[in-house]
Amino acid sequence: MPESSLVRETVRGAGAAGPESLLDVRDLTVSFRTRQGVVRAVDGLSFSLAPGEVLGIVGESGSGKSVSVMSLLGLIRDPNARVEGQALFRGRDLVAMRDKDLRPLRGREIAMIFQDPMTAMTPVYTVGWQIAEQIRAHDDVSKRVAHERAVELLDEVGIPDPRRRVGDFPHEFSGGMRQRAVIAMALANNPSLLIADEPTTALDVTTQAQILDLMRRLRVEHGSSIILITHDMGVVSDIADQVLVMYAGRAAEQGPKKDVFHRPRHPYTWGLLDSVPRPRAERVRRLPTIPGSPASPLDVAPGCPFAPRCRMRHERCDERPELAGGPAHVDACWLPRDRRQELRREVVEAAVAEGDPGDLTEHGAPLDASTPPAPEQGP
Amino acid sequence: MTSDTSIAVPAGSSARRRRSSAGPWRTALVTLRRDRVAMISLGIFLLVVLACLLAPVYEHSVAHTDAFTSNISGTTIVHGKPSPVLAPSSTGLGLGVTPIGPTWDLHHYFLGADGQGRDVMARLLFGGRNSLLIGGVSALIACGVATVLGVAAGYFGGVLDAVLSRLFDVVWAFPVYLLAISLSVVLLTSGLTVGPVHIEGDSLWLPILIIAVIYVPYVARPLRGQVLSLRGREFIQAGVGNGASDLRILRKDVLPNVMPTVLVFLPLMTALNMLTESALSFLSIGVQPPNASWGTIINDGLGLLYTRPMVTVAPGLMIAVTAVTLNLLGDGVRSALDPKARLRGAA
Amino acid sequence: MQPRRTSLALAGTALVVLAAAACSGGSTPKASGGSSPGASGSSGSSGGTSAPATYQTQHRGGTLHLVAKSAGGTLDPMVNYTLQYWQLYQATYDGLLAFTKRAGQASFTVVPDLAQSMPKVTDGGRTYTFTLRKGIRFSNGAPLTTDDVVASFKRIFTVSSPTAGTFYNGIVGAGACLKKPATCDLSQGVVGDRNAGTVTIHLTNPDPELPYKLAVPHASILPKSAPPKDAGTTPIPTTGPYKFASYDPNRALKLVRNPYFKQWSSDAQPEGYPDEIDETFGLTVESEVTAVENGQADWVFDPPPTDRLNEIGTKYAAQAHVNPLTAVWYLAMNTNLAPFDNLKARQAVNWAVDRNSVVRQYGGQNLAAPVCTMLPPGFPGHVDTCDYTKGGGSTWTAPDVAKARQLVQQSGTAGAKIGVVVTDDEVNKSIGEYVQSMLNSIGYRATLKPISGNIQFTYIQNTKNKVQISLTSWYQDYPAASDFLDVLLSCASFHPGSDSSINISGFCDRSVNAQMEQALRTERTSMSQANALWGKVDQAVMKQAPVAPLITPKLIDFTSKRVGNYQFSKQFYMLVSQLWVK
Amino acid sequence: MAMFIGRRAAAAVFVLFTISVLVFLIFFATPGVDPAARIAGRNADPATLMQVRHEFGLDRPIPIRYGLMMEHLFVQRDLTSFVNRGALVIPQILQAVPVTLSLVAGAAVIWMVLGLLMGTAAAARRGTALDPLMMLLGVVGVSIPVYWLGEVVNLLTQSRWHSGLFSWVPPLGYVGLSQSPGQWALHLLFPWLTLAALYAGIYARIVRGEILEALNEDYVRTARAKGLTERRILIRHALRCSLIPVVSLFGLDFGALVGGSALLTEVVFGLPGVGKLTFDSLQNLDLPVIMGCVMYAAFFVVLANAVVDVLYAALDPRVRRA
Amino acid sequence: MRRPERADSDPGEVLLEARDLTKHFPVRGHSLVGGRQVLRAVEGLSLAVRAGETLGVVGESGCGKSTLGRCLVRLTDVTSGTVSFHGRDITRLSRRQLRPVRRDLQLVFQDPYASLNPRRRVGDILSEPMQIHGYGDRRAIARHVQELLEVVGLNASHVDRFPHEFSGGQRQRVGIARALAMNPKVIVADEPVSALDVSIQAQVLNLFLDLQDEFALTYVFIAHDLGVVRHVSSRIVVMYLGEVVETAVTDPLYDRPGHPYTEALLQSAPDVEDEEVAPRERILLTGDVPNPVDKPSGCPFRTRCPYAQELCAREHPPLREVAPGRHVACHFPLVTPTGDVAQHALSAGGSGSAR
Repeated sequence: MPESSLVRETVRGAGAAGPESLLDVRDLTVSFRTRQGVVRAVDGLSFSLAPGEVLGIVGESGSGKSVSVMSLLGLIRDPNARVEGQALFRGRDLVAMRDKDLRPLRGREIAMIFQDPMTAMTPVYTVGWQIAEQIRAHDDVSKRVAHERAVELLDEVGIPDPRRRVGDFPHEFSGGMRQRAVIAMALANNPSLLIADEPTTALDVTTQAQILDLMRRLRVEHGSSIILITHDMGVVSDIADQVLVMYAGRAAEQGPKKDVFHRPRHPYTWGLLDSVPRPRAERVRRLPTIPGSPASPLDVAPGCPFAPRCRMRHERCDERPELAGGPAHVDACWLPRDRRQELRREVVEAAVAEGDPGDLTEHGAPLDASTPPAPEQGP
Repeated sequence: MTSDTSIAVPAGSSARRRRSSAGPWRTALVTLRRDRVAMISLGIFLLVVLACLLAPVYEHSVAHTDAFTSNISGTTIVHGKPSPVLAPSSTGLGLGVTPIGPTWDLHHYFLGADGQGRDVMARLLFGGRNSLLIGGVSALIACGVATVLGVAAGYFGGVLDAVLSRLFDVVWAFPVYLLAISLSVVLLTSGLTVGPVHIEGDSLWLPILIIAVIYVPYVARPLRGQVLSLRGREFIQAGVGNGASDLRILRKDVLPNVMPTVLVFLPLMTALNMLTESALSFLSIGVQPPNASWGTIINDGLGLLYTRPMVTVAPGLMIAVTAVTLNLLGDGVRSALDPKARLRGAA
Repeated sequence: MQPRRTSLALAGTALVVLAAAACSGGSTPKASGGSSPGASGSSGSSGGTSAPATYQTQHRGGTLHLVAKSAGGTLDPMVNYTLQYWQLYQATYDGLLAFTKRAGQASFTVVPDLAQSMPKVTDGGRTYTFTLRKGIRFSNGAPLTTDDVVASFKRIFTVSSPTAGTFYNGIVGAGACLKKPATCDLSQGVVGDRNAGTVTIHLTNPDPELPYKLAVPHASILPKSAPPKDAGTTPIPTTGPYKFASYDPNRALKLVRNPYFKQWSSDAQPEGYPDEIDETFGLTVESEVTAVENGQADWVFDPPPTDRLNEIGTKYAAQAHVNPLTAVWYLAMNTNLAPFDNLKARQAVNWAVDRNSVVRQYGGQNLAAPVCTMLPPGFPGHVDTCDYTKGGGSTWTAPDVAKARQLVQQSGTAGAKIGVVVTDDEVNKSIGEYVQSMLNSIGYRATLKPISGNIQFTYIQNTKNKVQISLTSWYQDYPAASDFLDVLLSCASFHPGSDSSINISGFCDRSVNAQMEQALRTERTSMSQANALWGKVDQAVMKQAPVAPLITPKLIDFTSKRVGNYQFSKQFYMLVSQLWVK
Repeated sequence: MAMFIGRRAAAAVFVLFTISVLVFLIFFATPGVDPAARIAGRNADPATLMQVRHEFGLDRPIPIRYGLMMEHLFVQRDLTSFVNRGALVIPQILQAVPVTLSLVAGAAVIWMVLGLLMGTAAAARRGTALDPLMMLLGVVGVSIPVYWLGEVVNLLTQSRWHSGLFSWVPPLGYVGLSQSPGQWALHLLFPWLTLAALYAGIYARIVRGEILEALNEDYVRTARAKGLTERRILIRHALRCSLIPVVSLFGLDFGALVGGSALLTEVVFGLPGVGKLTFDSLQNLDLPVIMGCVMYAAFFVVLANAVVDVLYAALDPRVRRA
Repeated sequence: MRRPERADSDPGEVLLEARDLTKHFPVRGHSLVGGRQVLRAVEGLSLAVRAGETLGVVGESGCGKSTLGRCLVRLTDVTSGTVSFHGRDITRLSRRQLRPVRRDLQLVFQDPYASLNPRRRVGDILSEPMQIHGYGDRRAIARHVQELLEVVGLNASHVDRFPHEFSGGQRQRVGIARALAMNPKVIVADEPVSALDVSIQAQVLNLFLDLQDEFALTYVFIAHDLGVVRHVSSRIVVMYLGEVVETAVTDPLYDRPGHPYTEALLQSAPDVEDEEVAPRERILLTGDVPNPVDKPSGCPFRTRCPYAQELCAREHPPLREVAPGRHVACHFPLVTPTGDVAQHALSAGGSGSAR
C-alpha cells in the first residue's frame, strides 16, 4: 500500500473492520421503490479502503457509483430509498447511524466533492464565507479564525491572491478555481476520507490535469484516503491505488490498479479500456466497442448484468456470478480465469471486424459464436 | 452498410410498459390522471359546471321559477303555507322589505330570494354559467393572444419585440382595476364597434374582452422569455440548419414547446379571471342585470347582507370553491406538463 | 337638491326656482317619510310644531359627528348645488332673505335675514329695496356692508353660479354678465347706498318668485373680498353661527362656532347648539349606519341601505325620523324616438307599471306611496286623478297589464327593442330591473343599462344618446307647481343635443305649453287661480303620457341615541345646528 | 450605469405617456362624461354651460386639452379636481399615500412572515400532512374574492358579533400613525389580515416551490456533505437562495398595491388611501383625479420594476458582478 | 491497423473555406452595471476543408470552436470575413438563398438531448429536411426515413417514437440521420460524442467513420477530447481564444506538437498506460484560459506559456508554415522546418514543472 506511512494517527473503533481499513463496506444495497417496483441502484457492493489509499470507482452512467457513496453519507434524501448492508467507518456502521449522529461525521471525517463546480457552491455567499462555514460547523472557532483559515486553505489549493479572492463570490471564480475552492472546503476540517464524485468531468483537460495534480499532492500532505468516482479510465489510472469497476449497481471487477489495468479480467473492463480512443497511442481503424447501451437500473438482467452486452455470453451467464478470483484482484465473470487475456484479444478482433449485429432491441446481444468459451466452474 | 454495433432499447422497462409510443402529451396525461388531488378537483369542478349547465332544468322543472323576471309581489310556499316572497316589515316603523330567506326546500326558494323576488338558487346556477364562461373564454382569449404576441416577440425579436414589449409594459403598468373600470365605463355605455361588428353594452363579450386584454401581458411576458431561450436551443438551430422557414419552425418546434406552459396557465388564468370578473361586478361594471354572474349576485346580495347574508355568501363560496379546484387542477397540470412554469413573477 | 354622494351640481339638484330643491337624479333614494303616523318616535319629529322654541342653554356644546359617503364638492356657496352642503349652509351663510329655520310647514315661509325686513317692492314688481341689519360681522371680523351685498350679486355671475342664468337672469345687466362674466357690470341692476344701508335690485320683468331665489345659498352674501372664482376647498367667511374650519374632500369637513355671531332673528338664523360639527367622508353607507348604531357617529347623510331599514325601523325605531317629501320618481319616455313617439306605447307603460312593486323596491309603503300625476299629493295644484289604474278611480290601485298589452299591439310597436337607462345604485337599479321585466311582459324586448350616477342624469338629457326610457326623479324646490311642470315639461326646457336639457322626454306640446304660460302669468295675480290652472296642466300632460309617475318618496333621518331636538324643515330638511348632543 | 438609468427612465416615460393618453382618450370617448354640464349644474342656462366649458378649457381641441392637463399636473402641479373643485390633485394623492402605505406595509409584513413560515414549514415537512394542508390553505386564500372576504369580516366584526366577541373593534376608517399609534394599528388590523390572507397563500406556495427546487440543487448537497444541520441548510442555504425570486415578486406586488391595487380592500374598509381615491374618482368620473391616480399608479409599478432590479442585485451577487 | 490517410495522399478540392473569419458577440454587462463589451469568439480565422478529409478542431471550452462550427454552416451571421462553400461566398446569403446550400452542408450537434425536439416523433424529425427541400411524395419520404434509420443502426420501426424514448447514443444517431437526410457533402460535427457514455462514444465514432466511407463525406469534427479527434481526423486545427494556433496533419501533430499550447494539451490528457511505465514528466499549464472579452496583448497564449518571452507580449505571432503542411502561430515554435523538436523546447521542457 503506498503512502501508508503518511496515514494520520487515528483512533480506530473496536469494530469488526480490519485494523488497517478506514472504511469497510459490506454488501451495500441501495434500492428505490418506484412505480415499476423496487429498483436496486446498488446491489451488494463490498469494498474496503485503507487509510491514505485512493480508490477509484469507475463506471458509466447508471452504474450506481455515485449512489453508493452518497448512501454512505446519508445524502440520499429520497423517502423511497432504502439502504442496506454495512459500512464500517472506523468501526462505526454508517448505514445504521441516524442522521443526527451522522452529521458530525460529514465534512469533518468524511468530506465530499461533487462533479459540477459551477453549482456546488451556494451562489449568494462568498467563497470564504462558505469555507468558514464548513470550519465552524465542526470546530468551535471564531469567525476571524475561520476566515484566516479559509485564506490559508485557498492559498494551499493554489488560488492566487487568496486574501483578496476569499471575498469573491463563486461566480467570480473560473471553473477550475471553483473546483479548487470546493476542494479547499472539503479539506477544511482535515477529513480522513475524501469522496470525490467526478471531480474533473466538467473541466477542460488542462484544468483537469491541474486538479488531479492538486489532489495527488494534498493526499500526500493531508494523508486523507480518497474515493474517486469517474467514468474516465485515464483519470483512474492517473491517481488511484485500487480500482472498482461497477456495472449495473454491482462490482464487475476490483483490485489494485496495476492488476485491473494491465491484466483486466472482466469483459466490461476490457470494453472500457479498449473502446476509448487514445491521444498517445497508435490510431486504429475501428474502435472495439461494447454493444448496446449501459444497463438501466430499471431493467437489469437477472443473471450477469453485463450479459446482454457481452460478446462472450453463454448459458452460465443466466446465473449471477459472484466476485471471485482473489485475494486482491477479483471479478464477477463466468469465463475461465486463465484464458482471459486470450479471450480479450478475440473480443477486440471480433468487435472490430464485426459488421452491425443488428438491433439488439430487447436483451439480446448475439454472442460471437466463433469461440464459445468454456464456462468456469463456480466461484 | 452498418454500424458496428447494435443498439439496445434504452430505458428497457419502457418496453414492457407500453405497446405504442408514449408521447410527452400522453405521458403528461398519465401523470395527471395519477394526481389524486388534481383529479378530485377536476371532479368537483366538473360537477359545478354540470350543475350550472343544468340551470334551466332546475329553473323550470324543479323550482318552477323564472330566474330573470322580477317577482316582487309574488308568493311561495313555506312549510306548506303561502308566504310573500318579499315581506314588508310590519313591526316598529314598518320600514323595509325583506326577501324570503333560505327555505332549504329545493322546490321553493332553496336559498331564498333576492331583492327582486327571484330564486337565488336558480340565479346562482345561471350566474355560474356566466362566471365560468367569462372566466374560461377570457382565459382562452388571453392565452391565445398572449401566445401569438409572446411567441412573435420572442422569436422575431428586434423592432417587433421592442414594440410588443413596450405594449405589455403599458398594459402591465396600468393598474388592473383602473384599466378594467376605464374600459368598462366607456364600453358599457356605448358598446363597442369594430368594423361591421357591434357589441352591445350589455353583452357578455365586453367583460370577456376587457379581462382578456388585461391579462395578456401576464401570459405573454413569460412566454416571450421562454421562446427567447427556446430560440437558442439546438433543435431550433437544427431546423434553421435544414433551411426551414420561420413559419415551419414556429409551428413545428416553437409552438409545441410553449403549449405546455400555456396549458398550465389556462386553469389558473380561468380562476384568476373569474375572480376578476366578480371584482368588476362588485364595482358594478361586469355582467349587466338582469343577467347574473356570481359577482353580480354578490353585489346584489351586499344590499341584503345584513338581512339575507346567504345571497352574498353562497356565490362567494361558489367562487372560492371553483377557484380552489381550478388552482389545484392547475397545480396538477403544471407538475404533469411543465414543473418549472411560473405563473407569477413573470417580469 | 339631493342627497347623493357627490353631487356636484349634477346630481343634485335642485333647483328651481324657489325653494326647495328638487332633485333627483339618480341617486339613491332618499327616503322619506314620515307620513305614516307616528312614524318617528323622536322628539322633534317630523312635521313638528312651528312655534319658535326658546334656546335651551343646557344643551349647548359638544361635537356633532356627521358621516357621508363622500364629500359634496366645492365649498363655495355660490357654486355648490348639493343638498348635502345646502343643509350645512343653513347654519353658516345668510342671504338677504331666508326660509324660516323651523320644523314643518313654517319652513316654506320666507323671512328677512340680513335684511331688516321684507323688501319694498315698487315699479310694478320690478324694483326691490332692502335695508341691511346693522352690526353684523363676518366670521373674519369684517362688518357686513352694502358693498358686500353688491359684490356678492356680481360674484354670482363671475363665478358662473349654476343658477346664474335661471334664477338671477332677471336682474338688469345680467344678460351681459352671463355672456362675459369677466366684464360683468351690475351697476344698473344692484345698487347699494352705503349711507342709507340699503340695496336696491332692479329687474327687467316682474318676478313674484324672487324672494325665494334670494333665500337659497346661491344668493348668500359673502365678503367683497371673496375670490372672483370658485373658492373650491377654501372656506369663505360666514355670517351664521358657524364657520368652516377645515375641508378635505377625501377626509372630513369641520365647522366651528363663528365668534362674531350674535343671534338677530331666531326664525332666520337661530343660534346653534353643538360647539363643533364635523362631517366625515369615505365610509360605505352600510358602515355609516353601523357607526350610528354603535354610537360612533350621530347622523348619516346618505339614505340607509334597504337591508338595514327593517333593523332601523324596529331595533332603532327611536332614532329614526321619517318625513314625507314633495318629490316624484318617474319614468321619462322619449317622445321623439320609437317606440315612445307613439302615444299608445307611452300609455301602455303607464297602464302596466305596478307602482306597488316600485314602492317595495324603495323600502315599503311607509317609505313611499304610488302616484299618478307629476304634482305630488299635497302639493299646490295637485288634484287626485288617475288616468291609468285598473278599473278607474281617482287614486292608483293596480296596474292593468292586459290593457297595456293590448295598447302595445294596437300601437304596432310590439317587439321593439328598448333600453332602460338607470343609475347603477342599488334602489334605482332594482327598480330598473323591475321596469325591464315589466316592459318584456307587455311585449317589448327591453335591456337594462345601469350607468354611473354621475353621468346618468346628463346622459339621459342629451338627445344624442338616444335614450328611449329612463328612470329619474324630481324633488321640489319650493311649493309651486311650476317647479315640476314648467321646468320639466315645457318646450323651453328642451335643448336637443345638449347635456343640459331637463325636459328629458323632449315633450313639447303646443297647447299644453300655452296652458303653462297662462298659469305662469296668472301667478302674478293670484296663486290659487294659478294652482288650479296647474292642476289642469298636470292632467293634460298625463293624457299625453310623456312620463310615467311612479312614487313619491319619504326621507329617513337616522340619528344616534344621544341626539335630541330633531327638527325637519320641509325646505332644507333636518336642521343640523339645532341638534342636541348634550 | 448611466446608460441603464437612462434606458429605464425613457421606458418609464414612454409607459406613462401612453397610459395618460389612453386614459384621456377613453375618458373623452365616454358619452355623457363631459363634465361641463355637471359643473354647470342641473338645468343650467346654455350661456352658463358655455361659460363653464370655456373656463375649464373644454372647448379646446383634445390634444390641447391633453397638453393643458399634463402641464397642470406636472409643470404647475396645480391640477384640480372637477368634482371637488379647488381640491388639488397632487396633495390629495400625497395625503392618501400614507394610508395606502400603512395598509400595504402592514399587510406585507404579515403575508411575508406567514408566507415564509408556511412555505418553509411546508417544504421542510414535505410528505407529512402539514404540507398539503398548508398549501390548501394557501389556495383558499388566493381563491376568495378579497372584497367579499372584507364584507364578511365587516359583517361579523362590525355588526353580528360586535356586541360580543368583537366589541373592541373600532369603526371603519383610518387614524393616522402620528395621531395614535395604537388606534392606527387597531383600525388597520382587519384590513391587514384581509389583504394578507390573499397574498400569504400565494407566497407560501411560491416559497415552498422555490425551496423545494433549491433543495435539489447541488449546493444543498454540498452543504449537507459539509455536515451542516438540516435547519441551517434549509434556512441559510435553501431559503436564502429562494428569497431572490420571492423578493423580486414581492417588490412587484408591493409596488402595484401601493400604486392603488389595494383598491378593493380600501373601499370595503373605508380607508382613504390611493385606491379609494382612485375608486371615488372613477365613480365620479373626475378626470383630473383619475389621471393623477393612474399616473401615480403607473409610476409605482414602473418604479417597483426598477427597485426589483436593484433588489435582485442586492440579493443575488451573480447579478451584481464587478 | 492504421487508417489510411486519405487527405495526405489525395488532397481533394477545397469544399468549405473560411477567410479571416471573425465573430464578435456583444456582451451586455449584467443588468445594473457595465457598458457594452465585445466577446471575441472567433478572430481572423482562416481554414480550408478539402473534399473527403476530416478536419479536426480541438481546443478547450471558450476557445470559439463551436462558434466556428456555427459560422461555417451559417447558423449565425459572421462579423467579418467570409465563408465560402464550393467557392461561393455564403456569408451574406439570405435564408432563402441559403436553402440549397443547406442540403450540402449539415451540422451535427453536441447534446443529443437538446438537439431533438422532445415533442416530435423521430420520423417527423427525419422527414423535415425532405419536406423542406422537396424530396418526393409522402411515401418516398417515409421510405427514405426508414433507410436513414437503418443506415445509422437504428430499428426502422422506431419512426413513431419520441426522442425521450431513446438512449443518448441512439439520439445522437438520430441527429446524424437527420444530417444525412439530404445527402450532404460536408458535415460539421460539434462535439458529437462528448455527452455520451464511453462505451457509446466508440459506437458513434465508428458510425461516423463508416458513414464517411459509404457516402464520401467530408467532416469538420469539433471536439475537446484529443483522443477522439485523433481517431477521426486526417488534419487538425488547434484553437486557442478564437484563433488557430496550430494546424497540421494528424500524426505529426500528435507526435511532435509545434505550438506550446498543443504540447500542453497533449500532456494534460489523462491516458491509460498499457504497460507499467514511470510516471510521465509533464508540463502543467498554470491558471485558466483568459476571458475572451479581455484577451491578452500580443500572443494570446503568452500568459500561460512556459516558453513565453518578452516578444510574445508585444507582437501577435502570425500563423506561418514552420514545416511542410504545418502552420504554427508562435514566435518560438517547438518544431524546426525539418520537423525536429526545437532546441529551446527541450531545455525549457526539461526544467518545466515536472511534477
